[in-house]
Amino acid sequence: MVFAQARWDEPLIIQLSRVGKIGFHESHSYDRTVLDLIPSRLRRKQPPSLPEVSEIEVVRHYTRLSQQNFGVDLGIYPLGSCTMKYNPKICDAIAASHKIQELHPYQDERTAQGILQILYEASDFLTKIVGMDKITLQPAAGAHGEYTGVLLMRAYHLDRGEKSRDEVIVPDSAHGTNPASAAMAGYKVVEVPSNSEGCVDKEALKSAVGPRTVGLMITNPNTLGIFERDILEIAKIVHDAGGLLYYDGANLNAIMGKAKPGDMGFDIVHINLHKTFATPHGGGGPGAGPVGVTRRLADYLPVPIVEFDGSKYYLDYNRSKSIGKVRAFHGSAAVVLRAYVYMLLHGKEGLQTVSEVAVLNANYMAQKLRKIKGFSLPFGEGAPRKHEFVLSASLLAKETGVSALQVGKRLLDFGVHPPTIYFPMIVEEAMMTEPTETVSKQELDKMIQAFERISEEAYAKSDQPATSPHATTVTRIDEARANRPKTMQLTWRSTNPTS
Amino acid sequence: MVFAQARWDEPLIIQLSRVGKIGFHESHSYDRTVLDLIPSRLRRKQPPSLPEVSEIEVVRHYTRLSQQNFGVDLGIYPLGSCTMKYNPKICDAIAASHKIQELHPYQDERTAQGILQILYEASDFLTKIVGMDKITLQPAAGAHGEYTGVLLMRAYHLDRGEKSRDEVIVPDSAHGTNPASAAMAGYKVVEVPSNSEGCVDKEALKSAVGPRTVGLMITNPNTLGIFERDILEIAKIVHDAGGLLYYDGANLNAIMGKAKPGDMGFDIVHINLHKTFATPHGGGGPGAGPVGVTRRLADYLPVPIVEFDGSKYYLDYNRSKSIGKVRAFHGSAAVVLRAYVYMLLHGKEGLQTVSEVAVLNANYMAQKLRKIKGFSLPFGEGAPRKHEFVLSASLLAKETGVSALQVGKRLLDFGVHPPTIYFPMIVEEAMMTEPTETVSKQELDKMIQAFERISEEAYAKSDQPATSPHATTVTRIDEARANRPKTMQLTWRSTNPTS
Amino acid sequence: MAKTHPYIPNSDESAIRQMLSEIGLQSIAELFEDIPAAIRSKADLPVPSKMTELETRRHVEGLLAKNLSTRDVLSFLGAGVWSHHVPAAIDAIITRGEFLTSYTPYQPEISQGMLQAMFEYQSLICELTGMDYANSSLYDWSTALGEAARMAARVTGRYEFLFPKFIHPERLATLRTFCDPVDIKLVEVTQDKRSGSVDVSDLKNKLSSRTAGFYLEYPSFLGFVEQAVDEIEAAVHQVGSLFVAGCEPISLGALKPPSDFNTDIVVGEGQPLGSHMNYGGPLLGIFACRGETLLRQMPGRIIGKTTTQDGKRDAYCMALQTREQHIRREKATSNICTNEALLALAASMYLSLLGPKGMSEVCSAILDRTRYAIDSLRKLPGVVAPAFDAFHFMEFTVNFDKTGKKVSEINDGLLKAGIQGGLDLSSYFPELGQAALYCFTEVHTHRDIDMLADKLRMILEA
Amino acid sequence: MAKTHPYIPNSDESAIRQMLSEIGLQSIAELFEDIPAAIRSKADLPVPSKMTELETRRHVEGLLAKNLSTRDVLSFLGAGVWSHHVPAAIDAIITRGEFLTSYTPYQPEISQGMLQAMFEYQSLICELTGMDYANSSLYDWSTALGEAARMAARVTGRYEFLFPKFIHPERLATLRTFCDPVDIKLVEVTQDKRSGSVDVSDLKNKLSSRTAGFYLEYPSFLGFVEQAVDEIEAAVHQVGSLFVAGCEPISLGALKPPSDFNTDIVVGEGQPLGSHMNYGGPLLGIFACRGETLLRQMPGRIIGKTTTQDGKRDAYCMALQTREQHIRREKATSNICTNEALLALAASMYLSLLGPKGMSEVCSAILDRTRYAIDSLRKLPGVVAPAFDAFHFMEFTVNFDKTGKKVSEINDGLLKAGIQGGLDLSSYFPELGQAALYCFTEVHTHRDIDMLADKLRMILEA
Ligand SMILES: Cc1ncc(COP(=O)(O)O)c(C=O)c1O
Ligand SMILES: Cc1ncc(COP(=O)(O)O)c(C=O)c1O
Repeated sequence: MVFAQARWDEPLIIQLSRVGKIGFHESHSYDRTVLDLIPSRLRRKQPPSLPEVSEIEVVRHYTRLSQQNFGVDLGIYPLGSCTMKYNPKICDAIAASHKIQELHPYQDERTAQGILQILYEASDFLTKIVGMDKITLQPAAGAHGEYTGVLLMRAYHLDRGEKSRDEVIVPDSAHGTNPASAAMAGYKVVEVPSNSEGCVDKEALKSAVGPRTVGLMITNPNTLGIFERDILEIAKIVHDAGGLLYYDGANLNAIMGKAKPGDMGFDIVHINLHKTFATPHGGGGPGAGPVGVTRRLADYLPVPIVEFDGSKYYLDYNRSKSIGKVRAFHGSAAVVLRAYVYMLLHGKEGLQTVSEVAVLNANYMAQKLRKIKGFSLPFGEGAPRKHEFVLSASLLAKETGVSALQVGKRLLDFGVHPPTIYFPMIVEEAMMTEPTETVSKQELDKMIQAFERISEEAYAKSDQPATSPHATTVTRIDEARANRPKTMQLTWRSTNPTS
Repeated sequence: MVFAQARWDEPLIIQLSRVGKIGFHESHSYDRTVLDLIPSRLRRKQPPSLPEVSEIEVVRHYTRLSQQNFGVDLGIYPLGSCTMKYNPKICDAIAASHKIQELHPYQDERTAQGILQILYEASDFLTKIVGMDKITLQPAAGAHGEYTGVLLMRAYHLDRGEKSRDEVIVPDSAHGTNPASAAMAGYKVVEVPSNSEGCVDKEALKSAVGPRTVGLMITNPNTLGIFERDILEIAKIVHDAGGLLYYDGANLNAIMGKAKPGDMGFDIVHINLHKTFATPHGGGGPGAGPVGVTRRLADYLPVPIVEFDGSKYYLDYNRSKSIGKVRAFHGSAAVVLRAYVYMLLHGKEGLQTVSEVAVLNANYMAQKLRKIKGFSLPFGEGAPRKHEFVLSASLLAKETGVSALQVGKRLLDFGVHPPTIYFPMIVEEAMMTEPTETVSKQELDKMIQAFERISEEAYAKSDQPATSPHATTVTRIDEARANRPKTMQLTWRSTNPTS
Repeated sequence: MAKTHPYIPNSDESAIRQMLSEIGLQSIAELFEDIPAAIRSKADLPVPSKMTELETRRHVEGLLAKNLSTRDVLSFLGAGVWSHHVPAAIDAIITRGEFLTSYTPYQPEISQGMLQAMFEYQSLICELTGMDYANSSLYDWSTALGEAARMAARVTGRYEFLFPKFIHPERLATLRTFCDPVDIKLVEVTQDKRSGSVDVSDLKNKLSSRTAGFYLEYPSFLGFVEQAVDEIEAAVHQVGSLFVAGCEPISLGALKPPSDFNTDIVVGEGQPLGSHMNYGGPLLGIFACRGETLLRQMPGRIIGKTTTQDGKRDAYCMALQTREQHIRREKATSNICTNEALLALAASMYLSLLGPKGMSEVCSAILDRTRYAIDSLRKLPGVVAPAFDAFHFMEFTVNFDKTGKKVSEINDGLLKAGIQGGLDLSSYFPELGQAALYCFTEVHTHRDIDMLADKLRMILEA
Repeated sequence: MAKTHPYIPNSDESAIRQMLSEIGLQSIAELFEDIPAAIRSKADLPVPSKMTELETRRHVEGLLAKNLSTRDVLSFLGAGVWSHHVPAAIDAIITRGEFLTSYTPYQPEISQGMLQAMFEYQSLICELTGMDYANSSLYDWSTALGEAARMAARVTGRYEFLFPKFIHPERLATLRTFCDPVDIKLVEVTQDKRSGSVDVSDLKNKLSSRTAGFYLEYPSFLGFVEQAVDEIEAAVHQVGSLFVAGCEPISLGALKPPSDFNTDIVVGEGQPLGSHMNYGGPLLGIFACRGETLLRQMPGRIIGKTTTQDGKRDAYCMALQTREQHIRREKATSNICTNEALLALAASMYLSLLGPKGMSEVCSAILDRTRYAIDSLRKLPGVVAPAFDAFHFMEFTVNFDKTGKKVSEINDGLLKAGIQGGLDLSSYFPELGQAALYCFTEVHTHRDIDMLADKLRMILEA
């Protein structure tokens, strides 16, 4: 395997600046003395020190930088919990139309019937996929959906006069956004441990719930990729205590058409459209985190909701029990549009195939990787996983000193992206791996071979893993330096940009 | 300077194939037994052995391959005679509209008034820029324009009953397409030498012209980047002999707004839209090579011509003296559209600035490079060049053994594209360099530094130049092997694709 | 065959069989057997059957065709999302697969491209706003404001947050959902009905040792620009609370940067910097602050510059991750994970393409249109434009009370003439009467504005 | 300032001054002084002044809006450029700067991406056509045909080239301009007016030891597919001339490849393989041949597979350059230099995405529509469809003689109903009467065809 990532030694854009260059057209059509109209106490005296560069320089700079970045379009990217799948190009192509790009959120609804119908139908499809009754498309991401969901729980309890509920329960394997979202809503976070099968410990849960319980936030399959079989029981425990059950939809890719959170007893579900429904992750975002709820929570959803009166689609702001707004306007329409296109392209058969093959790929890989020397699959070696699994490199670390981190760095040398490492925290030297359904067997086999090779290197005491990566744009990075107050540089203003 | 081009070790697309994978959607909407309607003697028995791959694999494959390719968007690409300039992204963005992409050449003219107007106005602008009277937009490239131009000369002479004219004169510095185009039209090619200033030798020209002369094909500035000052005299010599003067527009980028071929006495001009007017070169094409002519040749132009009758635009096929057609339909509309956008964006001021800065950049670079040890600027060290210049590495080759080829290969290691080498043939160890106006001084200086460093390496007897390139996707290629009958492989069928 | 799918390479029978057999299974169903039968779905998903790419495109483009975009009608809407020219180079770059299909750069060595781009984004935002630090994006202006209020409370340990009356109503609504659950009390400060200026005495009355911060929109939601910022800032800092500014970033090409007013936290909407309106989303939340103390409390991802471990080369990686949810969990400064990186990249390109001169150019174009529009509209019978006596940037309030017509009627009339009128303010701020918020940017020509004035005249005279 | 330009980094005064001074000049004018005053331009170019990107976009999109594309009207035009679905992945890739802004790979080490892609294109074309070698593109089908005739003459040393009557008229016209100057005589061979079949006895009469080659379109321009290809091929080869086939490439997903008929040279139009119609250009000339002797005479660029000099890695480079103009000059096999590489890349992606099954799928969709359209149109009063009694693929001739209406009138009527009718053949082939060439592909639904039939009925009954 020969891989080398591009290296361009590209300076900062500000370092390409030279006074006098421009990257825009000056217009001849008016007179610039209008700037003098600005009252002097408001007028900017020094123009901002932005780069002065021409268009070609901007295009070259970012084209070069892009080559120094890894994406799904380049290779396997099995970041567990992130569902880094291939997104059909037609989704982006359709979203490039001015018929979506150049729509204003406040334009007359009569001139937005197309997008409103799309939002309405997407709401309908998503609601059905998760088995909920009503949905809001507004949240901008999963975590934002979580916060919205916790606010819905809060509204529900307050509406029932249950003011003393102030504890949100999360499993110890939960994603960091779950406790963070609960805390944002002013709630205390109560952690429940996992049992030996990696699932929620029902006894611990029973003793955790009570009159202070707001609800339980979990994902199913859980972060270990294991389906919580006892979910109905768990739901009952929570519901009996007067709490609500929140479904973190990050793992929805495992169960579409196979099981619905609604049927499992969940009251609230967020869906990460960028994970399951094909918005490319964009280097970190944008995404979208619609939140579906059962009937009893529907009244609390944020405004507006897209409705249809039999002849036209409209935005319904008239919802007196609504929690209000969690962001401006009506949500990320361009993201929802992509998800809508994705759902049409797949259809009921395709969405089910997505989950089936995502699970097949994960289990294929899990079974192959766990047999490689130094690796293991904690919490039930043989038990089926869903769309992801958490490998442990703890034996390897113990026996050879090569940690999960080093395995990850060494994987980079093979032109693949490593799994998520050191999460969930309940697995030592965790490598949380989610191949997704869009990876071919050939790519899976290549990744497996890379693990084999790294294991061999580790046991052969090669210094390759410890000194890796070698093939990337830069070699191992000094992350500590970026965090030490004395060396920290968070903008080019705190550095010497011309150096 | 740290540069490394991406290396993906990417197999052939056929090697990614596995029976059963598909990259398209099957439709449910009809029955496939229609294939049985094909008479058996016409029906394909074995489906073509095309790859069976999914969409993600196609996208990854070509994304990776693209990273193994150098383009103007990545860096300086000063291929002399090719005008590798930056093309504003808005030109491509506008050409992505279905209002051009999904137009059919035979659709009713009433439904194509927009594109016809664009073709008409582009014709008008181009005609004026080169100082001609009438133009055809049809030729698909410069060479195609040349062939069209030679056919126009032929039609002209035949129309006047001058059947004995059968010699086309070209300078020894001419681009290969000039003699090739003349030969395609059945003409003999007569070469005239350059004089010590690198220009057409008038005495030689005088003795070359005569009753057999069809015409003279030249470019001005010539391939050395030198303006043929005596162009009016040259024109007179050719015209007096009854010949026609053909302008190879590959070098038009040097003189826009500064001088017009029409004013120099040319009868026929082709324009490479992809060079001067912003169609990206596309890895080899497409381009377009409109041909402008003076009044006396206008009747011979190929059909159709875009005309305007005062209220509507139309395609005029009714031209009895026309040479007919040089291709199907009306030319590369999408390429002409980009050129039209480019002309509007630049306007008269901008087009002139294009030429001014193209010439400034070339002279700046020429004067710096010629002073580097081992290099020289034949045919007038100090004389101004236009948009390009031809450096000679002959001294370097003699003194150090490092040839123009090796300099070129070594330049690759700096992440820049070398000049055109070994052309024109009248300069030993030629490096024909055309930076274009879209290169910043910083990039010019970097390229100059790279030349300096290579000269130092050569004189220091470093083996770097001889073993270069090192930083590219592959090291030096065995081109002989690709041409030897025993090792030649021109498709994967002649190889073992699974190896 | 029914299952084989173009986006799912292992969806054909033969691949499935082979993979199953290699891991000792008979069927995919076995992999789902751990789902209790009671909750295993029996029926197909109640969504449509799959469509081909061609069918999908035709269907969805058919729906989209029902929309009228700003290329179909002349629109004068702003109010938080604005129509600007997006240079074509931006879309050409942000659609490149390497950027588009990457995620949070957890592995910095293979993600230098996006990391450097985000470091540049942070730097550019700091140059524009004059602040010390910026994060690499929040969801939108409104959530950035919510985070700012919470951060002000965290930093000061105080639980009152003040805002001016004429704030963007949806931002206020969002601020509420960010503040209510943690008991941050929101207090409205009066603005003068004639000039729009913050009523400084009211502000001073409401400022106290309980005040976490005061928020000012600059320019304001209604387009006027507060002149007494210095005075306001002094009063706010006087009581030890934070001064939070909400900025429309284009205006900072010509207006004093918030740093000049000792602003502590700047929030704003980055959409005008090279992103399309997209019916209101995705958007780009700008968040910047000054000083290290505030930095440590900043929500969102931050990219830092460092070197390789061998010290030989510059490199970039995530910094201060201990503020973030994936490390700090319930103690994180925010729950944000997925952010708006791609729009931040677009903003970087926009600011780089325009540079200092271009920002001034676009500001002057906007001021030219603003002035021309004020001159045109105020001539109409019964129309008051702007309704506030102040300097306006890009947007202003038009009052129609004296025309005897409602904004909704007027807008109906305009729409029939192919014009989308300004935002009807009558339900948001009844005290402003029949008023609408009009927006004018560089995308409008004087002829467009003439057309608006003509049609308005026809409607008002009808 | 007037000169400074966003696409020209050194166009500002300070850069110009500095660069001039470094090379000892005072002004740019000096660099143009060698242009004699008599021909130096005195006045500005008589073209408009520059426009901003925004102005340009608005202006040009305004013009383009006057066009009606196949997304605006239902169109049944084919005849050499066809409406097909272009998978979105193709445009996403071919717009990548690395491919889009590169040129002929004169430096193979830094151009492996495009070289490999072109090698794959050649291979894919050979798989599709069954031929041994393909070049990496010519301009279009018509110039490929011109080159083929010339190549046949070069190879055989003969100077007559035969073609069938119902050839595409523009291809014939182009063939003439490629043959006339080098005295290749073009001879027409009769085709049966009822079946379209080549009149083999006429062909045999015209074949002789002077014949360089015979050209057959397969499927023919009029959509019928010649059945007696074996017989024709035998006759052609009998006299030692070359058999040249012109193919529409999509059809080869279901029709016998030309190699099965011992074809010597295949030409065709690659536009349907993933490129848009673009009002007729750019297009993609396919050119393939069999055997080494022909290979050496092939026009155009050819890419070969080789290794690095150290033998360690596969690599690609241009091969057989001695055929090309930049080496062989007037003795080159063609003058072609710039070609259609980007469209060849699109074709490679198309053939890879579709694969054998997809090609069969699109062929069956086309046959389904063709059959449905024949069934629908033949029911209309006075309409004969198809006019030829043969197997048709994708296109067929509809004769309206008995309706008493002209094609031009009918098409006018259709256009009023939002339909672009078939190509009027009456001026190209008067002997076919009032006939039009209709084209049906996978982009049409049965409902589209019903709509056509309905409107036609209304027009014919009016
Ligand atoms: C399990 C889980 N929950 C929640 C989230 C948060 O979602 P988002 O990143 O869309 O805010 C993630 C994202 O990585 C996740 O993996
Ligand atoms: C001087 C000259 N003439 C003619 C041509 C041929 O033009 P094209 O490649 O567009 O066919 C070229 C192209 O490189 C050239 O440089």
